[in-house]
Amino acid sequence: MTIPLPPAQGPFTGNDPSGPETGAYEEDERGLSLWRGAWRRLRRNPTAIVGALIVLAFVVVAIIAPWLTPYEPGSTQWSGEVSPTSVPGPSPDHLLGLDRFGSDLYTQMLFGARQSLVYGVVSTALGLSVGTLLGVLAGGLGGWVDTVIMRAVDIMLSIPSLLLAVSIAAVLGQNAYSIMIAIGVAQVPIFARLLRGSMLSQNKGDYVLAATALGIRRRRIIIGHVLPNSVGPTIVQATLNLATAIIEVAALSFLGLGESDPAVAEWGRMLVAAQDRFEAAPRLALLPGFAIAVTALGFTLLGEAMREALDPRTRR
Amino acid sequence: MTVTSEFLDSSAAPAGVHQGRGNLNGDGTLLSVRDLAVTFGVRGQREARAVDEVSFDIRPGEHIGLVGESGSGKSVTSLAIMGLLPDRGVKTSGEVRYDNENLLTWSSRRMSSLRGRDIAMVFQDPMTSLNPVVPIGTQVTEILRRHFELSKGDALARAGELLQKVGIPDPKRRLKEYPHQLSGGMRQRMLIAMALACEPRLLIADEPTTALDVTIQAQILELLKELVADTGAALLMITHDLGVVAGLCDKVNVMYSGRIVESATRRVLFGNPRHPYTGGLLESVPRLDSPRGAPLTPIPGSPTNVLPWTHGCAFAPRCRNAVDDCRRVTPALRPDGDRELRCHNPLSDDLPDDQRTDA
Amino acid sequence: MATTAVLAGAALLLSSCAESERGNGGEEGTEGEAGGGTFVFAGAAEPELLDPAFASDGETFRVARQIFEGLVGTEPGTADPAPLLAKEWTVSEDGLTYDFTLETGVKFHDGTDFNAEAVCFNFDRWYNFPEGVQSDDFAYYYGKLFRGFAEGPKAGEGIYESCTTDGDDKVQIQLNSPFAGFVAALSLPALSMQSPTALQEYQDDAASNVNTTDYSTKHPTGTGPFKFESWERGNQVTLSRNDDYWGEVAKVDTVRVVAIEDAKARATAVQQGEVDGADLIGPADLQPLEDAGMQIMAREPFTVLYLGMNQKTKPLNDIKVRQAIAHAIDKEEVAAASLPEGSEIAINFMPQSVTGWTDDVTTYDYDPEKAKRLLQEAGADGTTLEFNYPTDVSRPYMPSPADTFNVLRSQLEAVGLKIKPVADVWSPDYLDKVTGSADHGLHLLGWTGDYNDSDNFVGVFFGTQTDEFGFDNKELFDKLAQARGIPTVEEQTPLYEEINQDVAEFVPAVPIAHPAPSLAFGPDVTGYQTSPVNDEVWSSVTVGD
Amino acid sequence: MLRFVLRRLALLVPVLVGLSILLFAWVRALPGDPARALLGQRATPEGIARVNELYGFNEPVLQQYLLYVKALLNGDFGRSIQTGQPVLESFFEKFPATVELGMSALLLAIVVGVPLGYYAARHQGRFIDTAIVSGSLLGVVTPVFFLAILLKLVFAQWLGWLPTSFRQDARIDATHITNFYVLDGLMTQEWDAAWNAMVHLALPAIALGTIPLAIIVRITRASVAEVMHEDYVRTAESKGLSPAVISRRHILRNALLPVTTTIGLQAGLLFAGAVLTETVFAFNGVGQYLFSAISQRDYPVLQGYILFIALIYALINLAVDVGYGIIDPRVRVS
Repeated sequence: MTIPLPPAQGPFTGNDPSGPETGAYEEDERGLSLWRGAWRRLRRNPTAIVGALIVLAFVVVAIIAPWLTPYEPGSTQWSGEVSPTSVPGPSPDHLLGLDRFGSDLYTQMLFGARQSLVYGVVSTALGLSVGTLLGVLAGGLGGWVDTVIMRAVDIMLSIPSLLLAVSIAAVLGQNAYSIMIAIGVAQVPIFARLLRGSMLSQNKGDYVLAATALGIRRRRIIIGHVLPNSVGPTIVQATLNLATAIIEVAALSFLGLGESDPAVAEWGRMLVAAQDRFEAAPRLALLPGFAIAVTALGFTLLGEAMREALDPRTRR
Repeated sequence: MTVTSEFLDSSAAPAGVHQGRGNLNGDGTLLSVRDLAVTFGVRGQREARAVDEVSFDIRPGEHIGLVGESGSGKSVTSLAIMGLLPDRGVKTSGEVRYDNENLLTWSSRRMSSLRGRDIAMVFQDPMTSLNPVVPIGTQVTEILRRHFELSKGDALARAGELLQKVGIPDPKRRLKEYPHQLSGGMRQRMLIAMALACEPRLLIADEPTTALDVTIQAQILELLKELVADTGAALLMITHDLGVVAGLCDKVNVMYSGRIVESATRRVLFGNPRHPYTGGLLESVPRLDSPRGAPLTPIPGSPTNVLPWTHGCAFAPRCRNAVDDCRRVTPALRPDGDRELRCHNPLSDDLPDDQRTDA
Repeated sequence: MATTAVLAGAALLLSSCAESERGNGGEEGTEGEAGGGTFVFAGAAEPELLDPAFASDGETFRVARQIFEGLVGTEPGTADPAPLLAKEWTVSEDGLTYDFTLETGVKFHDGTDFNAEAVCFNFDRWYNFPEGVQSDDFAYYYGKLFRGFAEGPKAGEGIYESCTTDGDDKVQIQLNSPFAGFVAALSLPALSMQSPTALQEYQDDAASNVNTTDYSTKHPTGTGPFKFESWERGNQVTLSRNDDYWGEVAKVDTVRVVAIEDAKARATAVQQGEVDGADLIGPADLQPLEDAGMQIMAREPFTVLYLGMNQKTKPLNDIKVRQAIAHAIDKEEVAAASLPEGSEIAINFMPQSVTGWTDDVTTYDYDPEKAKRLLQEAGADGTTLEFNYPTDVSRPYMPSPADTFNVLRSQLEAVGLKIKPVADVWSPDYLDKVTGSADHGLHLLGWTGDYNDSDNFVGVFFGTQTDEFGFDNKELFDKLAQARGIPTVEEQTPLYEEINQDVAEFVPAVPIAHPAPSLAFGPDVTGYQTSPVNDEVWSSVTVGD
Repeated sequence: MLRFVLRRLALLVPVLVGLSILLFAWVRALPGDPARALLGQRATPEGIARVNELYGFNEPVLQQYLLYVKALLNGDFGRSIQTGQPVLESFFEKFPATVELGMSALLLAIVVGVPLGYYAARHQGRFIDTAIVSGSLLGVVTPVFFLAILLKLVFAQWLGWLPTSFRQDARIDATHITNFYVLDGLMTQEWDAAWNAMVHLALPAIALGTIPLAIIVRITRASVAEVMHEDYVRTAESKGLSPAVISRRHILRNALLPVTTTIGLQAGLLFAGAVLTETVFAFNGVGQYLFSAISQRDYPVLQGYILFIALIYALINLAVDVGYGIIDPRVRVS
């Protein structure tokens, strides 16, 4: 004695005590595309706004750095004013004072943003493109290609990423490129796994089945259907990875890899250099340290908000 | 063979199983719900009233049905009675009178000692209602040990008996197992065993069979009926399935969009539904006595398509009988002969005799 | 100069310590009277091994100096040789025969006697080192000073001839060519006396890696005031007092040497009382430490820091460019910005106390205008120069290279040169690149004298054609070789003065300063005796009340 | 269970083989002659000849690889360029320090992180929840080395409460048996030594533990928030169980499953973090040694240590999976 099978979303399913609260709300979102919905949710999320503002400020500063300061980065022209026990503090000429090498700290901070952005973006782009390619090949072709790629990914994942980056940088020598490549390569497994996973889950999806049934060729299905559906999670991951990349750049600099100029405007390097001027001028360490943390925070907030927006299930 | 007698006779039975249990309300009811209203307020969004103006009584040993589609507020009503609604974002008003006190005013500490012992509940989905990482034995004994001072061993022995009562074979072995090792029907038996472990005075069963295979459903209902009868507990059966109610309940309350729209004894309601919604529900149920080939008539529209009660009758958008008043004037629940009814334009009560049901 | 005040202060402190020792020490410190306790000292790195014969680094020597003694020591506070295990010595007219009279009654830590035979055992051991350890990485000092071994590629080139004993306390060393610095060189820990018995039992000079033999890690055995106790790799070396020491017994019971790489961390460790003393304190930390009540000492500079120029690269092969660079540098500013107080400005490539130092050399005063003019004349203004400097290292002559580099860079850029910084880790990259390849331009390097010998400075730098400087100046090379061969210091002096003048004229590098390495000690440490050549034995040190 | 473990161990083999190939190729990719790279500055002609023979650098590549693997299987991981010490020996010497530090950090992260995450989940949306969530976010984004420097500056240098460096005060005469200093102190009943070692652990453990702590807070919070709304929790509530039993038995036991997995993943993070933390605090462990190996270009050490760390990392994750199976009965059976 039962009521006949109800229509989809019909009256007699579920037992949702919160039914009434969502009813009216979901109504008006129906019909919006995933992206527009995500965008709407993103705009309403204060976390996303804070994150986006930080990221925006960071990017803008990085781009227009040269117009914000009359000085050149890495120029140690005031080195005569710096002594081992004293570093001149803020003054009208030097808003944040000098650093221990006699560069303008304000200028160094601005260009540090630029450096972080370039390192972060280039390395993430590298990891993203190679990782995506491998992931798509593995997930799309399957078989031995999949096995080989995924084993390689496993091997890379078996080394903590910082150590992986360090090993790669050791081979490439001491320069800016080696850091970017090292961090980029260390990100490859993350993207490869992500893409492969999302491809495999979608391979089983209804629309792929439908497309296959319609006789659409596999390559077209992948390019036309599966890939676009992986864009969301990939963008989210890339945003989150930018945060990690920025921290790892600083970490590699901290370990003495990367550019060889001690006065280079790079936050991690500035932090290292500031260590033995702690008592004299704590700001030399605090400013770049907080800059790294805040920038990473911005990307993390934005990334997580994007993840929430794209996947409504994760919303609180 | 009754569980009650065994409990009381058993030498291991704790002294005063029923000690501290309340009396009946002054009016002789076990539980009396008056003007219960539940409002959900999610931050930044307008409040939603899930339950409003709900009143009904349960007398000792009585079987009451609460019927409605999902979202009608019947489950919220039961959770409100149990004090299981979240603290935040929920406003509850009205009265749930038990032992001459209003349960809604009880502290959560006091409620928790009442739950499971005086009022117990069986939930809809046995697959998710059992803790997957805790052995079944523990899940049964924990309620016994919470409410009675029992040693671990005694509690386990009692749990074994309970499992036997609900028809689970080889209880000793089962007690050591985990929920995923049981079938859905078995799990629901488990949940019933737990709910009846302390011989509650009222059992609330919230769609206890919905998630089960059709073949199992009847068995579980039968078991429930039998055990409730044995322990003498009152039963509040919450369901969307009029078939379930028909076989079980003395009195039926039909809810729509958070309010009771019709309330009557089973016989009266099934024999002559007067609210169009009740009528619609009955027409959409296949009946053995209906002519062969007679089509089932579903209620048009979906339950989300409602008119706020403050503007008129919530069912109006889907109602065949709707008149102008239905969209303008809020109907009140009024006594109407042998029933209570909330309708401006009820169905006529002159159904032919052959369509009346004796369940 | 403010530096003198510091030095005077240190000296004062030291002399007062020395006095108090005499006051309560008496002839021989008995155990009861000795201060006792543990003296914890932080160096910048771990010792590489415990057999000093195979070492060339200061950290190994620091530990070795407590365990081992040579025939010759140094006069306290100077670089001049003084009797140690040898009471006295004579040298023949031709500078080839040395007669040593040894202290008697001296025993090695393993209980065996130190005597003439032991001395010859050590000399013969060095001379007979197998080929595998003859490289600069192991028997560096013996190889440099004695110039050859019994076998291998340098067979027959050595100046060591023989060692003969005359009773237990007389030894005669025969050289085959004169070596004026011979006696001074014997104060080097690399040439200290080790127990023949222990060496025979635990050391294997032919091992594939002498760093990890039993002797090199667990059984160093000498005659010094402290005995080896244990070495926890990466952690600490523990020594205990040698109560049977032939001289004045040490005051403290135990000595621990720990390694703290980072200069800042060393300073903090002293300030927090985690260690009693630390070497190579960075210039930036001196003032804060002093303010916190710590004692600061500066070694009398026996160092030189210079800006090297590789003449294999253009335009550094042009003397006008080198002169311009010399004029562009404000040495006072460099010292103020990156060197400890107590450092002295350099005009020679050797400190003032070394034979041959003269103020009668061409000096290049700070004159940026002249520098610009010279560059224009050479057509080199605006040229880009590579500037190599090391990272993550502090050397006695270069406590913070990055800071030094930065001041120099801005000074050079101020006269119109463009600088391309090339930083490498000190070891192996930087050293390989600067001293072992032609792939460098300007570079920072320096030297800490091992003992008082002119050749140990200028001879090391400019004695032969090197990758470091990339020039071929036969006249200079010959003069240095000639000076080296003169048997007595007195005769050497005029020649070395002449050499210093020549070098200044030729500008293969710009001497910048003689940095004074700084040490810091907790307030309750007394009796630490600094030495320009790091010959610091801790037997007079006390800790606490 | 045993089969599960064996299967997982079998899966480890290709990873290790691949890793050995990678590390083998790595030394050959380094600038310059491989034998020189392995011997460093001390490379003597004899040394180079010996290494060439040992690793067959003059042989065909396949032969070289087999020789390399053979050496590995014989426990020969090469010698440090810097100290000449066998890599294996130094690793086991330093490993206890890192384990001690890592365990302390992890312990801290769990002991503080789980209750915080739980508390936040139970107070979702309130100020305290927002505070905990924001704090954990900050914890995630603050670079380890920056935090380490900050902690050292504030607590060691300015306030002087805690030591700045080392594992134990050099002044203390401590007996070291296992090289787990705290354990050694307890075993030998040298209480001051044990206490001293713990005091020295405090700052590094906080620095190293902060990121895992923040991650554990976030995962616990998310997980508890999810489990809290599970039907079985409602069942438990309907049984009138006390809040303590509900939290412990019904919420946490389920909610901590994903946390367990996270803890395994933290191991890799901890190793990387240890390199930075140990360096800042001059904590004589694997991390500090790796750091100096990195800056000194001590390739045999890097090569050996990376292999070891990967192996240990894999074993930790295996252990976590096995542990997961023990906690979660659903996995246990299948």
